[in-house]
Amino acid sequence: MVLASAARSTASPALIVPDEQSWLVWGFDPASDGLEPVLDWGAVRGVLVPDPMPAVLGAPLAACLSELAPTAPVMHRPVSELARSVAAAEEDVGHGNDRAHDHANHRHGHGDHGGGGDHGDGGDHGDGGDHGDGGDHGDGGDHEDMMAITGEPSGDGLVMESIDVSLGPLMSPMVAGLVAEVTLDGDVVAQCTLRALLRQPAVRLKPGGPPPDPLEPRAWAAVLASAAAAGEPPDTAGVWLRMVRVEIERATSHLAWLRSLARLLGWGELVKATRVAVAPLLAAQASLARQGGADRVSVGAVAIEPGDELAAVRELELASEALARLQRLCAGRRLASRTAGRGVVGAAEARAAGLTGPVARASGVGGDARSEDPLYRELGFEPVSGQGGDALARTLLRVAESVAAVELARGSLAHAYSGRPGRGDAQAEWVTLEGPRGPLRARRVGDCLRVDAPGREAVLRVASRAAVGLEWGSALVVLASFDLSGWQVGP
Amino acid sequence: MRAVGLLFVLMALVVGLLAAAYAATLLRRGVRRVRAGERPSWPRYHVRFYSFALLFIAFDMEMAYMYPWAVVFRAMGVIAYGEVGFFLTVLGLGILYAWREGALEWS
Amino acid sequence: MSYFTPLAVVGLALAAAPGVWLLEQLVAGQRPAPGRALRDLRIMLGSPLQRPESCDSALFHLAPSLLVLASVVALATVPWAPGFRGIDLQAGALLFVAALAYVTPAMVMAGWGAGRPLAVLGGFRWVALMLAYAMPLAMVITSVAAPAGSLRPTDIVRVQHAVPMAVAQPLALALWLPAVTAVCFLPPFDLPQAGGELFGGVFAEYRGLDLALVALAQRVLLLAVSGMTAALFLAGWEWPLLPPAVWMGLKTAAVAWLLLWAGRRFPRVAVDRALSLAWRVANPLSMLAIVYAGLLTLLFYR
Amino acid sequence: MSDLATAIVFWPAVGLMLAAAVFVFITSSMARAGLLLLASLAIEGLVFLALGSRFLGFLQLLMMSGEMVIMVFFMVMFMPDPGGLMGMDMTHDKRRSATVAVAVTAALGLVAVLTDWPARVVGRGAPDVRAIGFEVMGRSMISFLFAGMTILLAMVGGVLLAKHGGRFGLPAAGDEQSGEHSPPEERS
Repeated sequence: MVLASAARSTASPALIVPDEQSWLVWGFDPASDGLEPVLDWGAVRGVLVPDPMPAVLGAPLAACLSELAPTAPVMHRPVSELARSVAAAEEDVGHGNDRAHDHANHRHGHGDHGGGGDHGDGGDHGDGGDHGDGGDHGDGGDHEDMMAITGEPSGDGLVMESIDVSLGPLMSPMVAGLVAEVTLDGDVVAQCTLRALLRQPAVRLKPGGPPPDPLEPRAWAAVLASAAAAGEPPDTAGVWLRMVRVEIERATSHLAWLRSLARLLGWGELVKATRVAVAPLLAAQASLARQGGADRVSVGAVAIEPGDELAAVRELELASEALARLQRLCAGRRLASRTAGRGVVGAAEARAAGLTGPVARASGVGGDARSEDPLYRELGFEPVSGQGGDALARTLLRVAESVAAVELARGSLAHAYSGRPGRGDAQAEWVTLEGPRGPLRARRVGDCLRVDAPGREAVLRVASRAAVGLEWGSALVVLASFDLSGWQVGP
Repeated sequence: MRAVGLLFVLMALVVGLLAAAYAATLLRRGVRRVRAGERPSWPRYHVRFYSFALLFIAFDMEMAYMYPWAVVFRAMGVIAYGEVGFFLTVLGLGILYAWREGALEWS
Repeated sequence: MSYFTPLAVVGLALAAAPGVWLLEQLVAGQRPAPGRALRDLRIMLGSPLQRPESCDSALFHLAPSLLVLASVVALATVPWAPGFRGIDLQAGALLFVAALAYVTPAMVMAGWGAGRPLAVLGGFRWVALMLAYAMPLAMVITSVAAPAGSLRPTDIVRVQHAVPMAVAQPLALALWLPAVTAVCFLPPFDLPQAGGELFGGVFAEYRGLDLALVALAQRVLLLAVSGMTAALFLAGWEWPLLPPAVWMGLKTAAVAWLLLWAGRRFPRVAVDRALSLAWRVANPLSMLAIVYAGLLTLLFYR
Repeated sequence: MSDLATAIVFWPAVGLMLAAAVFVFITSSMARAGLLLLASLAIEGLVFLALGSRFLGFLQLLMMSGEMVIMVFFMVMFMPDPGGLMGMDMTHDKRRSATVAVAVTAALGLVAVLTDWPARVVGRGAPDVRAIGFEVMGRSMISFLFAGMTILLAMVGGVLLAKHGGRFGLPAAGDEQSGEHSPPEERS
């Protein structure tokens, strides 16, 4: 007898609260007058969203809302009413303090709109003009990417009943857009199914607008946009600056991932260390982008004030020091105690499955798109390669790549201001870029950017296989170690 | 002073009986279903560390002898030391045996 | 035992909440904001108790009370000063261990009572952790009691007049500290609630007064184990110059700070690894500690 | 403790102990049954304390908590429907078990009534731990050592039961190390 999906969160409706790196959905429960994280999206009876919707919510919310549209009414509420609860929930998330009594008691006096579904129309969601790619995906059930790996039966002949747990799609450490359905035999994962809810988005290029794909809070998409613009006539400083931007984004993405891993591990010191390392990177990014809007770098005629340049150099130096400390912290036995030997993906398996990016490099296979780039060669780029293919190898590889990325950013920043000529890939149909999760290929179609990520389905398959047979906590660590993203692995 | 002591005993008793009555009411309430069609997650649960649990019970027994030993050891000296040395050796053999048989693994 | 002491112990237990909260904030490097904490507490106490999910309400609602009871009894066995000793019994250290042993049924009750997958998981995980920490805890108590020739905590304090037990038996202290951190379900042993893994775990369903009791019990537990560590290993009130109670308070605060600080420096232990480490390393070492304590007693404490 | 205080604690505690024990058989939930048994045995520890036997009382409290929790998870592991959702009856073979229960109660009651109990009252602060220690380490040394051997036997037995095949594993089908025992069609 299988107690299927036995207990569900009664989150009804849900309130969407953006976390720094992924999105947590805090369920709103009228009975307790408090918020709790929603574990099971299928149980959500309605969605309470701020009105107007913050730009950062963007695509994942829109996609999930369209998933839910038949069952869950969407209620729009003025931001002023929600502000208190959002602030409190964010504060608690920001503390990284996951102790039970801090975690489970988000309580706010707004019970008056718990039951009322007066705006209960599922149709008008995700309609902000600046993130209008919500309509591109989520149009039915046909885009679900489902893979099921069945585990071995438990060896000692006991007939057991399994426990079904469903995680996602908007919950750390699963990045937005993924649902993990896990069947537990005792506390060991017997079966794991990963589904991506999101369709691969077409990034709309809009000069002067906010970052085109809010699914990636770190605006990796903005980098892609600038990469796509590489088809434009090259500029001496511009190509070097693009490289600075790309490498800072890479380091930031890896560190944001590391921070979510640290939270999963309940390791306060590592959370703090990643925060310390990310801060100067963001500052450097901001000082470089000051000319071209909040979150983008303008390629082409970049005019940077001398002060900004100095600030960026200084911040990158700080980041480099912080990363060296972080690397020492990760190299110790403490991280290894949770990650070494878990979720091993051998070289042969990685090659057979067609993995790409850091996940493949941690298994000792797969290249790096950067090594073919003459600019990177000029900087003496060497792809970082790992061995072992376990969760530890993947973590250390990302840390090493962050270190290397900051060094590359410093080198290319120096080139940019020394006036060293750079050469852009003129007029290539596809722009290939090594993203934080593997190569990304972008092509301009009209004013849209079509993005293609080779190997994206393989990660889901390999990750769900690797989690099987592990104890629950280790399984989550292994799943997290693949740095899954609904955006990249989507169908 | 004895009256105050009795008072405390009585107070503790009243609190204890009230707690017991509360527990009894809760117990009578029985097991509830969460909602129509949904059930609590109470499966037969595969506990993987049961070999440790069996060893633990044996060690727990052993500790019952160790507490009195700790109290009288200073007075009794070498003889008690020898006895507890024997006792700990026996337990150590038990651990070694369990280790060799693979009972100290998470199955 | 003075008839004043039961009231004093209850007062101390209530004082543990703000005291430990303050330490937590300091260790986390945050500026303490009492206003926010008070607001949280008010809302916590004001919100309704019952949630529709608590499937077995008997187990579910009795678990926080059992936790509080266990922690307060453990606190009562700590010898604070020559005049203020709570329950000072001949087998006081044994009562301390016995009280701490009731954290385990409370966790199982909370997890099973909630009837949610991750809560049930959290409850059984705690049993695994208990199997890891219980033996070192009990064995260290005996190896500390042997030189004193008594299980009475005040006797153990007195025997450290010349040399604190932390100096005489460093191995016992090294085994003791992780074990008592685990009893308090503090990081890195916060397996039953495990923020990033179980999303609240056994306590995820608690609301209102129940939640407040759990929060209180955890802090009282920390105070109790810190006080007992100060008494058993750091000579309690036995140092010169300052008044005894001040020494004891300072040492207790230092131990509590150490436990909280160390908890931030480690990732949460993996339960399988903790269990086999405990039985392959910690338990044999605990037995070694007893042998060493016996030798020490024969040579220096007779 | 004074006789009055002892009596005030003793009788209600005994009542609670028996009530909890009865509840063990009324409930249909395995977890509840195990934890109620723990409650009953823990209250028995309080009874020991009320009678002035502190060491025994604390020991009862300490050991029962761990062991009953272990029993709970064994029950949850082996019994169908451990949550009691089907309303299973915990009592079996009612007539015979009732007969046995009545007979045992009568016998024990007779023993309690007919025994010539010593008149010595264990008073406040009686050195019970020391006394037990001297007894165990001195006169009853042989039984102490025998207990050590018994515990070793218990450990060996427990390990044998837990790991049926020992470190070599059972030659069962589906075991990869013992492929020669499995039918050929499973090997492919």
